[in-house]
Order: sequence, then C-alpha cells, then structure tokens
Amino acid sequence: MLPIVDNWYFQLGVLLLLTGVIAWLLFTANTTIQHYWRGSASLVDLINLELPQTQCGQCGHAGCLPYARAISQGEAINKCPPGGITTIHRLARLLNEVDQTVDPAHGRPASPKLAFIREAECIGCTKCIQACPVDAILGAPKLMHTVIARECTGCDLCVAPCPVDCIDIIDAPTPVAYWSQAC
Amino acid sequence: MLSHRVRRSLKFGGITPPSNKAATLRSRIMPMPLPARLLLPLQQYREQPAQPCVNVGDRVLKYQLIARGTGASGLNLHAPSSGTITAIDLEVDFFIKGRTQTAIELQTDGEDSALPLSGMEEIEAFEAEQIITCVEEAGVCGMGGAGFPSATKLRACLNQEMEYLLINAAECEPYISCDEALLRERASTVVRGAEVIQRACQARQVKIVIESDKADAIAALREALQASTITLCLVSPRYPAGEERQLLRAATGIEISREQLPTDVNCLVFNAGTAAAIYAAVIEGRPCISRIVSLSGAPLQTPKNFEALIGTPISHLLALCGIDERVHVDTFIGGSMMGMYLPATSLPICKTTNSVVATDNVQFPLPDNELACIRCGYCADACPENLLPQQLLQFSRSRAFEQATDHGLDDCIECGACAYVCPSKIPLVHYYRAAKEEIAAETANKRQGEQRKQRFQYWQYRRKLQQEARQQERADTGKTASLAETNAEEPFSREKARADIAAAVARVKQKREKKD
Amino acid sequence: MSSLFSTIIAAALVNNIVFVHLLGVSSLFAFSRRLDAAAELALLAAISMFPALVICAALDRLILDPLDIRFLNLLAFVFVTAAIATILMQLLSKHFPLLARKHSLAVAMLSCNSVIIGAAFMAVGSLLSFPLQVAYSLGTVLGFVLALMAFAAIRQRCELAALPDAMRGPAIDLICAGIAAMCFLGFAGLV
Amino acid sequence: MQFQPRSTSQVMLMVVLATIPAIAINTWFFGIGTLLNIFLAIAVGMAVEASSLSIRKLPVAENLRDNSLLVSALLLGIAMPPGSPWWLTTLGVLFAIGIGKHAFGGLGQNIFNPAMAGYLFLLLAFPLRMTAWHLPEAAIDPAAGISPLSLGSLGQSLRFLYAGESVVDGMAMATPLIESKLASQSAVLEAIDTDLNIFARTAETGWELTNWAYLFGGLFLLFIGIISWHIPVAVIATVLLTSLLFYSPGGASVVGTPYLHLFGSATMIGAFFIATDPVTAATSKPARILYGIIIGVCIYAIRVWGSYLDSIAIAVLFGNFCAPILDHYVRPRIFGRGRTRATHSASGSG
Repeated sequence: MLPIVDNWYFQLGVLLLLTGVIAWLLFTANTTIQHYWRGSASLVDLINLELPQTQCGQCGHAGCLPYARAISQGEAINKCPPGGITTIHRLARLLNEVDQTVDPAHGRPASPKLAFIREAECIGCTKCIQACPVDAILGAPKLMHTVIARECTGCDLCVAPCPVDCIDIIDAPTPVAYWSQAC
Repeated sequence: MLSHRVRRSLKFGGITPPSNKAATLRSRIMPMPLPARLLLPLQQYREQPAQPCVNVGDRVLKYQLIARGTGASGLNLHAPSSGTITAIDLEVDFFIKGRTQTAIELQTDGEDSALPLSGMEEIEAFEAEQIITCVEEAGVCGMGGAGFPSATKLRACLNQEMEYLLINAAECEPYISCDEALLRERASTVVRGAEVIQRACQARQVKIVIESDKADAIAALREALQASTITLCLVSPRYPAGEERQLLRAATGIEISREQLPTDVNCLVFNAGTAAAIYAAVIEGRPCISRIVSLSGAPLQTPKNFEALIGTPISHLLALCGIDERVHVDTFIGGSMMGMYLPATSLPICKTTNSVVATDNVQFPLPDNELACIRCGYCADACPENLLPQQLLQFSRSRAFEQATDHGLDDCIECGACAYVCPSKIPLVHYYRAAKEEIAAETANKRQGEQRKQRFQYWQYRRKLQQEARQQERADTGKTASLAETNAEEPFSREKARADIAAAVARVKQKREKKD
Repeated sequence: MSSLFSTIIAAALVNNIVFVHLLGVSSLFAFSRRLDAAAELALLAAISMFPALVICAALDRLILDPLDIRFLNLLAFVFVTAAIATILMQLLSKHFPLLARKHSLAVAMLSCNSVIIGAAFMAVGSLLSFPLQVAYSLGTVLGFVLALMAFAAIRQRCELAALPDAMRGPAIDLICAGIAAMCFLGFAGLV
Repeated sequence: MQFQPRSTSQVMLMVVLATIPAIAINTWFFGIGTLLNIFLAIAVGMAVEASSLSIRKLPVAENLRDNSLLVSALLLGIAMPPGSPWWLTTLGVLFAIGIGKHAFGGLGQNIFNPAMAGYLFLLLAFPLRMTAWHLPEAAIDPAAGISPLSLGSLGQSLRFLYAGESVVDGMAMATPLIESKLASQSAVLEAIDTDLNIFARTAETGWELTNWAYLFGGLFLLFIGIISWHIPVAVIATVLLTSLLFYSPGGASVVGTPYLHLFGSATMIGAFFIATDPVTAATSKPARILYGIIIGVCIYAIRVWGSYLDSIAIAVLFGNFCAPILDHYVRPRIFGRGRTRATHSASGSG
C-alpha cells in the first residue's frame, strides 16, 4: 500500500467524504424529519387521513377518529372493512407494519355501497336522517326522504332505524375505467 | 436575416421516427364537396357542453350561431353550412366507449347560403378586449389537439406583461402535416394572425417556431415575414419538439414544470392553425367553421390535406381520398405516436382533429407479444421529460402507486417515445395511463373521505349543540326528567320504534276513516 | 489493521456484521420490508449503536479491565445497550410519535440484539487501541446501515418483480441474502 | 446517437457477436478449452432454461428466442478456466440460470448477474479448481510444434473437460496480473514464474490481445447504441485512476502497472460486457456512473489487497447489491423540475 494511504489527512479526508455520503443518503431518506416532529395529536390525524371516513363503526369504535386514536395506541390496523386492502396497505406503509387482510371478525370488504330509499314506501319519519352520520339524507317530517348519492358512504347505519324497511343498500355505480382494461 | 441558427428542440431524449408526411404533402390543400349531413358535438373542449340555441326543424345559414358556450371557457358553435337542424340531442359514443357526448345534427341543403361577414380591417384601431371578444364569438379553440378556448387563454393574460408569443408550427408527430400545408400555402394568414394575437396580448417578442426540415413552409414564411417584426425560430426535427413546454424551452430557454402554464412565465403559445383561425375570425369576421385536416395512410390512394368543415363525417373524407376498403383495417385521429383509435368512421371532424390516418396491416401490424423488461434504459434515453420509464413501468404494473408518483408519473406527457424505442415491445404508455387512472380514482376517494370527515364532524358538533340546548332547557324549566329520557344517546330499539310507528299509522287511518 | 481507514473498511465490509458474521440477521429480515422505513431505522440504529459501542469499549477499558472483572462484560454491555435504547425510545415517543409507533419493536429489539452485543464484543475483543475501537464501531455501524438499506432496496425490487409464487417472500429474501453474503465473503483479506 | 427500434433478442445477439473476436483470439492463444466451456455452458444453459420455463408453465420456445440465456451462459463459459471438468461448468450454469435467474422470475427480474453469481458460487466452493488454468501443452509451448488449434490439442482439452484434474500434462497458469501478484507474494511461485518465463510471454500477449478485442467489441456495442457509455467509462476510469494513484514505479511490484490492470486481466470484458448487463445494473445515468465507480474501486481493491484473485465477479455482484439503493436515491432531474424559473429576462412581473 502506498504511503499516502497511511497519511492521517488522507484518511481523515476519505472519512469525511464517506460520512458525508452516508449522511446525505440518510438525509434524503429522512428529508421529512420535520414531518415527524409533531405532537401526538397529529399522529392520530395522519392515521385518520388514511381511513375511509365512512363512520360506519364496523371496527368497534364510534367513527373513524376514535379508531385512529386506538391505532395510534397500538391497535391492529386490519379492522376496517370499507377501506379494504387499500386502506390497510396505506396504514401499513405509514406505520411500518405488515400488509394483511381485513379481520373477518369485523366484516368483509365489499364493493362501494350506497343507500337507496324506495321513495314510494317512505313515510317521512326522519329517523334515518338522524342516524346518518354524514348528513347524506335529505327530507323533512312527513315528507319523502332521499339519499344524496354523492355524499352517501354506504355505512348502512340508516337501515336499522327505518320503521318500514324502505332503505336498500345497493352497489355504487363504478366509474368508467378505460385504460385499466387489459390490453 | 436569412441564415437562422437551428436550435436544439429537446433538452432530453426524443426520437426521430419516419415522418410519413411526404405523400400527404404532395397535393395542395383541397376544398371539400359538401357532405349531406354534419354532426356537431356540443363539447369541443373538456369544459361544459355548449347550449344549443336552435330547435329541430330550424333552417340555419352558414356562419349562424347554433350553440352558445356556457361557463368560464365556453366555446361557441356555428353552422358550417346552410341547411336544416334535424336533431339537437344526438348521443354519440365519442372516441372512448361509454363516454357519450351530445351532438347537433345538420342536414345540408347544398346551397351554402351564408350570413354576411364583417371583419375589422385595421386592427390598430381596436382594443385588446374587442379582439378577444371577436375571437370568443367566433368560437376559436386551440387547433393543435388540446382545444383550449383561445379567448380564455388570451383573456387570462390581459393584465400581464407578456414577454413572448410563440406560434407553434413544429409539427413533430408522424403523419400530421396540416400546419405545414397551411404555412406553405397561406403563410401570410398565420403571420397576420400572429400580429392580431400580439395586438391582443401585447407580447414583446413574437416567434414562429418551426422544425428545420420543413423547407417549403420555411421559405413561404420567410417571404411573409419580410416586413414584419416577427422572427422565425428553427428547431431541430425531433419528436416531441411540438409539445408546449419543450417548445417553450427550445425557443426561449425557459423550463416550466408540468403543473405550470406558459402564462406563469409570461409566455403564450398558440398553434399555427389557431393563429390562422384567429386571423379569419378577427380580420374577416368568419367564425371557426372549418379547419385543415391531413388524411394519410397506406389504404388511401390520394392522401391529401383538406379544408374540412367542422362536423364532416370522417368516412366522407376517407371516401374522397379513394380509400381501399380491402386493406383498410382501422382508423385513428392524430399522429401515430399519440393518436386515438376511432370506434367508428362515422364520427365527425372536430375543431381539434388535425389528422386522420387509415391503417393497414403492413404499416401497423398487430402488436407483438411484449417481452420482459430488461431495464436497458433506452426508454430513459428517449424520454423528453428525463423520467425513468423503466422504473415507472415496474411501479405501474405492480401497482406501487406511491413510488410511481414519487418517480414523477404525473410528469409523463404520454408522448410514447419510450414505447417506440422499447426492444421488448412493451406498450409503456398504456400502463402509465392505467396507473394514472387508478391514482386519480384513489385521490378522488381520499378527497371524498376528507369531505365525509368534515360532514361527520359538523354532524357531531350539531348533536352536541342540540344536547346542550336540551339540557339547558331542562335546567331552565326545572323539571327532573327520568333518566331514560334525558339520555340523548338512548339505545335505539327497533321494537319500540315499530310500535310507535304502528300507532301513528293507526291514528292516521282512523282519522281518514272518520273523514270518509 | 494499523490505520483508521483500513479499520473502518475492515469493520464495514470485510467483517460486515450481518453478511459475514451473521449477527443481527433477524433484525435484517424483520426491519427491511420497506426502504423508507429501513432508512429511518438505519438512522435510529446508528444513533443508538455507535454511542453504545463506544461506551461499552470505554467501560471495558476503564472499569472492567482494571478491576479484573471482565467476566461481567456481557451483563455490563446488555445494561448499557438497554439503557441507551430506553432513552432513545423515551425521546422518540416524546418528540416523534409517528417514528416511535413505527419503530417501537425495532428499537426494543435492537437494545439487546446480537447486532449490538456482538459488535460490542468484537470491538472490545479486537485488541485495538481505543481510537481504533471507536473507528471499528463506526465501521460496524456503517456496515449495518449499508446492509440494512441495500437489502431493503433489494427486497423492495423483488416485491415488485414478477416472481414465481413459490419464491415470493422469505424464499427469495434468503436467496438474495445468500448471494449478498457470498459477495461480502469475496472481500476477505482486503485489509 | 440514433435510436433504431430493435428487439430484445437482437440486442442480446449483438452482445454475443461483439464477444466473438475476443473469443477467437483467446482460442488462438490458449487452445480450444474456453470454446468448449462456452459450448458446454450454452448447451446446459438451454436445458436448464427450458426445464425452468416448463416448470413455471411458461412458453418455452418463445422465451428461449429472446437470446438472453445465450449471453449469460456465454459470459459464464468465458469466465470458467479452460480445462475445468464438465461437472464444474454444469454446476455453475445450474446455479446461474436456476437460482440466479429463474428463482427471481426469469429475464429482467433478477437482482444479481446470473453468470457472475454462478461464477462466485463456484469460486467459493471450489477455490483451487477455479484459479488453476489448465492449458494444453500446445498453448504453453509453441516450440513443441503443435498449434493450439491442432487436433492433438483438442483431444487434450477434451480430456481435461472429461476428467479434470486427473490429467497431469496440464500446466497451471493464470492471468499475467495474477501471476505478478502471486510472484511477489511467494518465493516458491516466483521460481515457477521464472521457469515459465518464455511461455508466460506468449500468454501475456494473448491476454493483452484478448482484452483489446473486448475493448473493440465493447466500443462496437457503444457505437451501435446497445450499451450506454456510462458504466464502462466509469469502471475503466476508476480502475485507471486508482491504479495510477497507488502505482509506485520504484516501490514493490505488488500493485502492478495501470496498463497491466486494464489489459492484463478481465477488466475490459468486465467493464463492457458484464457490468453493463442492464437488468442488474443501476438504471439511471447518474446512478450508472456511481455503479461503475463502485465496481471499479472493488475490482482494484480486491485485486490488490484481497485474497481472491479474480475480482470482477465479486465487484460486479457488490455493484448489483448496491444497484437498487442507487436507483432509489440517485435519479435524474425531471424536465422542468427544480429549475422552474430559468435565469431569463422573462421571469419579471408575475
């Protein structure tokens, strides 16, 4: 080996260079250090952002925010059937957990649903309006009600309160996917 | 003055596919015999469709307004010829199956009787606002393919100090030659059009950007530009030189990102065809009822450029070129790189249709089976956006959308250069489009989730208010209600509710019976 | 092993703690699922490992050796590493709750994992002078960071590849690790 | 550089074609051994590939036609020492194609260069065999009157192939670089070296010419646009620079001259044919340059200071090991990003 390699300054230079490269690598990986510097409330927010906000309660919590809070305390991430695999995947990415399937104890993931009121049978009792957590049902006492399809989450919380069973849960229409077809 | 430096058209990548324009350019721009039927889609741009202002059975004259644009960037539609309206709400499967559009149908009478036209001869006497109104009335939109309403574009830069106005004549895609033909034969209209736009937007410099291999068009332009302040800017012929942002960089050196518009850096880019249409609209007062369309492809005996009326069925034009149906397989509009296959040739020419290509089995053989990606990186060398298509492909195919977005999938302009050079014959752009579609759906879902969250929070807030109000009320009246009643979150009992309702229904029935 | 530079190379590549000494293979497989997470963990590991190793070496040199109680070194090293990991975890959950939630298991595991204890033993047992022991520790950490991040990137690529179903998951990870280990063996004798 | 759309199988075929002159020169100097190895490797490789494909229920003929196997097997065949027994090559190909390629999902999916993985596997498992270059007498002793390409030499090569070490006529001989290293390390070997001096001259010329042929083959690939310049230039420049940096004419001869490093061993084939394997290399241009530098440094370091003699395989595999992470962190600047407002008069009032 050459004497230059044994030179202290040479070694120091190479070391600095090496440390610089490693630091740069780590830093690009963690450019979002700032993103982590947050109070515990925002951890809940970050989790809540990934939940589908159907407020259906299938996870056993009263809405998505309480479930997010529970996840931040260490609860399993696979209790959200409406979100399905997509939500679990995103949560797993966020929290560095293993990708998993939906816990069947909390229901099965299904295609997006929509509540539909058979308007001829509706008696205008407003019970479903009170039950709807996202205000997606329109109507007034003793007048026919209807579901605002764009706002409905398909959570089926309105089905049980209906005294005349005039609410159906139907499949939400899927948007036309043109490019996603196999070529 | 005559010697021009040829600028490098692309900073990164690009390809030089065979241009396939010579056959079409052999003949001059031809007028077109009137078709018996014109089909005018109301939605020429992505915005809201125009509102028809004629009724079925009305007789309309050429140049007459038949649908008025709505919304901020609406586009007026004029009758391209005289005749009778036979339908105003025809549903047409337009380019993409399942996405229908409404169209007006016009039965031509062959007389072609027109409304009188009045244009402004001296543009110096007019204000920018007047010119823009004129353009808006004429329903001019971008003729290059995107079809953005020109008046909206001009109006957006009214209060801005514009540096550059670029006229895009760099028709880089194979098979498209309408702008080249236009410049070759009517260079002065493009130049006058550019002057009109300059008058409207007050740009300091005007450049006509053209690929250096279009010799005839450049010669014609030089002649037309002799007494003008407008300069000519030659760029090397390379695909996709005509893309707006690439063109902007080649002509001015300014790079903008995918999210930005040229107006953000005080530049304005218009297509040569648009400039000619604006000239016609302002100087001659003629609304946008026709455009130049190049027809090409091996099945055509005499490929040529037509001055085609908007709404002409494509099959009419194909027949005029002597199409050989025995070898004709498919038809697409646009160039061979970014074009779109047509579901049927009965579809009409739109304001954005610059080219129609009939394909055969020789020039457009069925795609080979795609092989595995060997990450050779030829696509990265060809990408004008300097992306890594091989990485994007892997991410798109295995649905790793976060990584795809991270690697700049949104910056992909879908020019198809990567798929062109791919040794494994992978249709990369197809995968990108599929991934983009799914990402868009996911984003929409997330936005919806956000909305739902807000509504839910408001609902919770309202419930809390109600509860508080009720408690307040109770405290005021001093009543001590039973525990079951005060509890607002009383568990819902189906039986009880049913009994209540049954009682109510019985009461109503009784009332009715009493009445009877 | 006379110079700083060659000590670091020796520790990082030739005696790579994961691929040559096969220490901390469990951490490698458990925490390299995703590259971004692995990068964060690598940072955390570097933050906890380097001081732990240096403190262990110092402890050995200043207390254990003079008192001739070297037989207690395992106990002492475990105590030091566990203390450092606990402090790190406390700080994390206070200031970086998301990081803490993501890497709680990893940091806990690192605290008394073979990576850190084994590295401490190797640094102490390498008969180097103290500055060189520090350099050796640095090299070990660099080697671990390199192994973790590169392996995470490889796994990420494997996950996206069109693997045969039988090979997906642990099978291909083991094959990759095996070939990587072969490759590190090739560095033998470099210093 | 013009882009002509070409197919994957053509690309692979071009790579094979570009190695032919070098293989011819190699055969001219060292006899038919390498050629036999190559044919054996390709034949076994075809069988392994076909059976792997059929196990995975993929169309066999269609996938064989992409010629990728040809390149992998060819590289492994070239890397095998001539005169190694048939089972050694077979084992190497089995590892290379079966585990190095098809376990990862076949063409385009593998992380590590299959040929080099197979080679390194053999090198670690059979270190002696893989470093001993058995050459037929004719190649060593041109004075003996039989040319390396004669029938007698062919027969000897075949005997090596069949029986391996049991043939005692062969002479152990490695590349000049390795020789110079061994020579300086061991007095015993030095004695052998002086004994073999006259033959070594021939062999050195052979190696030198082979390397020049690989260089020209690589330049041909560059010229027709099959490979990009980034990796070969980075590898060669790094090897050149490091060997210049550590070269001391007056000092010990351990490290060898820069010329010896570039043309005395497998540097050229490594730089142009092995490191440029696009599947396992880093994929963006800046990442490719870094990748080349990593490989170059490893080549030099292992050659000079490491205990293994042939460093290309290790260096390339280490490069492969680092490639995914390079791909992730080193990306080119996307058009229009990061330089939104160019230094231009137009970026005035907004």
